[in-house]
Amino acid sequence: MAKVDLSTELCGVRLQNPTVLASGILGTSKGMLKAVALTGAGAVTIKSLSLEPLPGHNNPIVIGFEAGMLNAVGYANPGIKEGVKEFSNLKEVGVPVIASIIGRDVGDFMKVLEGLRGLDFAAVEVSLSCPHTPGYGMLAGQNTPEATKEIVSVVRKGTGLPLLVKLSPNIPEIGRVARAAEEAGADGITAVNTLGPGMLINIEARQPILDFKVGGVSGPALRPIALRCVYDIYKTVKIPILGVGGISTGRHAIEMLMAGAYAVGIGTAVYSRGIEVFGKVCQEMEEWMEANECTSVKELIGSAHAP
Amino acid sequence: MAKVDLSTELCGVRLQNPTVLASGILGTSKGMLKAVALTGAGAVTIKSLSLEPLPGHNNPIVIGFEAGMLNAVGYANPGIKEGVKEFSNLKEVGVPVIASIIGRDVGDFMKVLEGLRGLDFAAVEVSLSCPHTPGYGMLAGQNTPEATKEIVSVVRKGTGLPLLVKLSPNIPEIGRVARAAEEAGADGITAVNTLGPGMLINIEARQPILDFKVGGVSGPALRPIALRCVYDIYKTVKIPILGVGGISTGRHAIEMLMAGAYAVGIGTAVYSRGIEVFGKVCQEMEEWMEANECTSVKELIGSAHAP
Amino acid sequence: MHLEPVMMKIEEVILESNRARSFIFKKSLEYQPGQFIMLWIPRLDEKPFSISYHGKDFFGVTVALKGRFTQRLHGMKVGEWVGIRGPFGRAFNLGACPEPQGCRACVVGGGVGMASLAVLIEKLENSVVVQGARTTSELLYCNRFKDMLLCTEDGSAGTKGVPTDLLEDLYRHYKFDAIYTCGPEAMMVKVSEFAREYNIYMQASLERYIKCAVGVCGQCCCNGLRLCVEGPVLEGGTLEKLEDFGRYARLGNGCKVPIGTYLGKKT
Amino acid sequence: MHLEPVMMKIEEVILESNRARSFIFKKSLEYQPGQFIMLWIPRLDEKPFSISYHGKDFFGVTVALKGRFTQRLHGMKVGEWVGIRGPFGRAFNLGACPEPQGCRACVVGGGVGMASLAVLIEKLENSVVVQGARTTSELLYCNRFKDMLLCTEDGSAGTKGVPTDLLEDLYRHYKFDAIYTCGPEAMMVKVSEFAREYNIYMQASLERYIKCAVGVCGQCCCNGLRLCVEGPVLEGGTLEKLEDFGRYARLGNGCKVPIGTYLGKKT
Ligand SMILES: Cc1cc2nc3c(=O)[nH]c(=O)nc-3n(C[C@H](O)[C@H](O)[C@H](O)COP(=O)(O)OP(=O)(O)OC[C@H]3O[C@@H](n4cnc5c(N)ncnc54)[C@H](O)[C@@H]3O)c2cc1C
Ligand SMILES: Cc1cc2nc3c(=O)[nH]c(=O)nc-3n(C[C@H](O)[C@H](O)[C@H](O)COP(=O)(O)OP(=O)(O)OC[C@H]3O[C@@H](n4cnc5c(N)ncnc54)[C@H](O)[C@@H]3O)c2cc1C
Ligand SMILES: Cc1cc2nc3c(=O)[nH]c(=O)nc-3n(C[C@H](O)[C@H](O)[C@H](O)COP(=O)(O)O)c2cc1C
Ligand SMILES: Cc1cc2nc3c(=O)[nH]c(=O)nc-3n(C[C@H](O)[C@H](O)[C@H](O)COP(=O)(O)O)c2cc1C
Ligand code: FES
Ligand code: FES
Repeated sequence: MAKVDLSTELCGVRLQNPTVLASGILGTSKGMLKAVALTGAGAVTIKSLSLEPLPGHNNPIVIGFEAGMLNAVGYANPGIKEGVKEFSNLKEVGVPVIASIIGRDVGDFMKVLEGLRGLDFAAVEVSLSCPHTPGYGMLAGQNTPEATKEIVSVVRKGTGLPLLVKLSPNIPEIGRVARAAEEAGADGITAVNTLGPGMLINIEARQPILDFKVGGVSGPALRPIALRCVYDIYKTVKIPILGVGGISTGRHAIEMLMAGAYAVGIGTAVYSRGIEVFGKVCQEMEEWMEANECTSVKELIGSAHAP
Repeated sequence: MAKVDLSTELCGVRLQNPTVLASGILGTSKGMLKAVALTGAGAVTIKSLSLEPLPGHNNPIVIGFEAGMLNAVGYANPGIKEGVKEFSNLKEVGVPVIASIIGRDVGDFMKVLEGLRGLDFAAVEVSLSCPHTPGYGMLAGQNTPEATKEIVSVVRKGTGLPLLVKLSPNIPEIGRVARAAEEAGADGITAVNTLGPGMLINIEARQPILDFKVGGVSGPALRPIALRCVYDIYKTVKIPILGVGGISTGRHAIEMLMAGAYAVGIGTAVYSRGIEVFGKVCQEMEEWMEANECTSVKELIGSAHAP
Repeated sequence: MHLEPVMMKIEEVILESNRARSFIFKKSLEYQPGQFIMLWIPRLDEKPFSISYHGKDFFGVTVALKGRFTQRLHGMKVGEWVGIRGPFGRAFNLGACPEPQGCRACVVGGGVGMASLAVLIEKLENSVVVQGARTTSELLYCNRFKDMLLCTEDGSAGTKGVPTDLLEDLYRHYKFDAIYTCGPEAMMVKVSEFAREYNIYMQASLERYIKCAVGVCGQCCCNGLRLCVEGPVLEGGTLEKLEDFGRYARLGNGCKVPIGTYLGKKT
Repeated sequence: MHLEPVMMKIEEVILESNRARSFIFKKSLEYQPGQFIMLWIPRLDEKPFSISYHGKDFFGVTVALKGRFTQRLHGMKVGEWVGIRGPFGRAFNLGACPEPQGCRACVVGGGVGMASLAVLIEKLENSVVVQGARTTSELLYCNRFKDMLLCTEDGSAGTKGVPTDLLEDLYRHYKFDAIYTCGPEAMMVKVSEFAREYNIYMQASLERYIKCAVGVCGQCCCNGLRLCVEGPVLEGGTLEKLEDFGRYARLGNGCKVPIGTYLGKKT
């Protein structure tokens, strides 16, 4: 497999391969980050941290269905104070670690960034796009071009690390939101967060299954939407894109790169293919690239944008 | 199966059972409508008609993927003049036939409605929500609350038939759009049209597969989103809802009724389960209702809205 | 079956006639004679074609020059790539006639309709084949099917006239149990009338405008039937009741027009 | 396995002790001893419980009174419905000890930890069982496992003290090849130390806060392990290296706290 080079770069961060653990999947502890890195991920993202601890929603918070998964975790997290303890000495993880952060307002974001100072994160990901947590993301209107510009332009000053802004797929004109982030100083775009929200009902109980009733859609159902979002964003902005949504195979990852992503996030596939999904996807990419005389990831990025 | 009564009513139109052929699937000719009615549909909707003939997009216009289907038919249709010939003597179809119509502006809609006069349609469905046809629906901004109100209030005057307004799932605040339609005089809401748009790329060709590049997502991927939309709309408006999106089994249909639908549209499942899907879904509904001591559809409608 | 187009390399191009070329792909494909595939040229269009060559590890299509798409295809060379989706549709019913073993069948092809019949002919142990064309230069597979009977409208090869003129004599001579046909719809109408008169089992492969090929868009419908699912091969009994047969077809925008207009019309 | 909650009717309620009740469901369920299910009370919450009764066409859970959820559950009567998702997680390894057949195992249970061991005990041909509880009224399954050894902290039944006090004597007497344990983590730590010292194969079923139960949310993680997937049953060898074992656990919001705090804390 030596002939193929899977390494890539995302906002100046060098990755051994393009697979990245998406935020909120297993990223609750350094121990889990290590475990995921060992299975072959090129980088890992922590579960989003807020200023104060958040209990999250009651169970069920996750429910699988025939086309993917619904989740309403509700940003359960121990808050920045605990987070700082948890994520010390990140060098141990062995791959770049991205800090995902959330806030109700710029004040929150700035305080969280302050907390992160001195830790070994490789980049910061500002999530403005959760569809199921009151006071945050979509439910706080943070996913409009205007709000995005306002938040990012301030947050930008709060960190010297590469700054990724994570967008929602629920905005048809996502390109405009991406441009707003770029103009406000973002170094990259993470596209996308979960879709919807959606709902599933247990007909015997005559109740929505998720305790919060609705949750964000991820997995296969999200894949074509995420691809279109990345394709549109690639046309609108110059900064690199971390493509996330429904990726579970090497073919999916290559498709996302061709749409314009520099690296690919993987979340729900941890459920469908196990925690080893990162290594599997990398091997499948290598096999396809060899069979198709493609030697580097660079050749793939954006290659579906016909001249 | 005698004990169970599957009949329902939608804006004053009586249906033998709640399954309705969704617009754009097979509804191109009276012959196909008959064929679908024979397989057990409670009502059928014609492929949307516009004022002038539309060629639609080049092939591929439809592509299946692991979680559903992408389509960019582009409203190919022979226009109202041909349509009038095609859809004469609709009594032959044997079940109520709903006329789906589209337009670039209210003028279009009014002329199309004029053309329909004297034909035996049971209701009119105004589609303001196609995500992949320039000049129509989403791509003409018809899916905002404001545009919806403006169009519906005029169109309302153009027909004496029950008027359904078909909405897009791409608007998180879909409840507001539904209310706008209700206030403008709509008799019912059809929720939802396809999602997205989305994209799929053939990585060997390095090209989007659909010739139009993007298309609307339907089938399983859409199901939880459609359920949430219907659930929200049911909370916001009093007029009945035709719930459409990802339904392929009796359980799915019952789930949609519990979310608040009075009847359920079926489209993509014609592909996954065959044209006989309508009869199959009805039988599965009957079996469940018998097993759960539920004797009428009325008992199911909106029953997931806990007091 | 491929639900998404699979890119395949053109391994060989065969000049079949002055209007038709075959394109061979070295891939195995599950296929029954009578089915069709969708051939995709990215950023141009995707169109239906029958499979005219089929073996364990290869298959091919024979394409007649019509308009924009077939012109581009005819311009393609060995080594270039196209997408293949399918195969789709209902195949010819081989076990149809009374005693399948000794069953003798008659195959009637007209023009490029021969393409849909070629693999069928190879599968039938025992058949008599008639091909009709306008003139010699448009005849197909003459070397492939040595004892095929020919007729040309200008008499430049074989009998002067159309294949249906021969049916009566052929039947008296061969007493075949089944007729399979594909070609100009007018010809297929004649064949079906003949089969009905002599009460012979008959199947014809029809042509209508195909888009989705998976039975959802309704474009290909012929009265209540979807040509891409319930067809393209239909039985004589079905054709009898099919009002559109020999009369109407739909253009790409769904307009129902006389079959002649349809075939002529550039879309 | 049920990935979505399946509503099931409570067919029987058994009062096991003054703090614990069992709820029986007449449904068959694929299950291995040590696995757990998620029990859903719509519009309240969904929590993990071990299966403590299991037969061809029924299963049951034994629930100790803790807080909001278990209180509501204890209030439920025969005929009421709850949702069941699962079973999930890694089971006890029965074929683990040297000679499976004649293998003698020791099962050490504390408090409601007995619930996770009950079906295991029924499956082991040949085992010695010790249960510990604070006092007689909290002992479980005394009639179900007649020759189970008992100890209570207040001496009101069986030996006065905790099960681990007996291990040494038991081992001298029975020379068992494996130890399975579930109960207060402090007790399981002692058991694992004992097993290590005497080099006996050992497995313990741990408790951590479970949410998704399918290995995505990361809530249940214990250092690098997901208790809901790689656990809840872990081997002695794994436990040795598990820094959190006996020390730390995470609350529902992910805060890492001393195990004592975790067990006490209402969430
Ligand atoms: C089931 C089936 C099998 C076929 N098999 C063969 C074959 O083996 N060899 C062959 O040469 N041709 C075959 N055809 C016809 C072939 O699809 C058309 O000739 C081709 O699409 C012409 O495209 P064009 O752009 O070159 O011509 P255009 O200028 O686009 O059209 C010329 C004529 O071709 C027909 N046509 C155009 N588009 C379509 C379409 N999407 N579906 C059906 N007909 C269309 C119409 O009659 C039209 O009038 C088959 C058609 C069907 C339905
Ligand atoms: C794999 C596993 C198997 C279990 N099997 C059983 C059993 O067979 N019988 C039984 O009585 N109990 C069992 N438990 C513990 C049971 O889940 C808790 O006692 C129950 O959730 C308490 O909920 P509550 O609202 O009544 O109490 P709360 O007031 O919410 O909490 C009381 C204590 O219960 C624990 N707890 C609360 N929520 C959870 C949760 N979601 N996941 C794990 N622990 C939690 C915490 O230690 C908490 O301090 C098991 C736990 C796990 C992880
Ligand atoms: C259980 C779960 C929890 C998630 N939590 C977060 C989160 O805390 N922050 C965030 O930005 N995205 C979160 N996401 C979204 C994922 O990071 C990802 O954007 C989305 O799931 C699409 O990728 P996938 O289809 O590969 O899962 C979560 C997703 C899931 C399924
Ligand atoms: C091939 C195809 C064509 C469609 N054409 C139309 C249309 O012309 N007008 C319309 O209002 N909706 C159209 N739709 C949307 C469907 O009516 C339906 O709202 C959507 O597909 C969701 O339902 P489903 O998941 O059951 O397919 C089309 C959908 C498909 C798949
Ligand atoms: S081509 Fe779409 S239904 Fe046949
Ligand atoms: S409970 Fe979610 S990962 Fe274990």
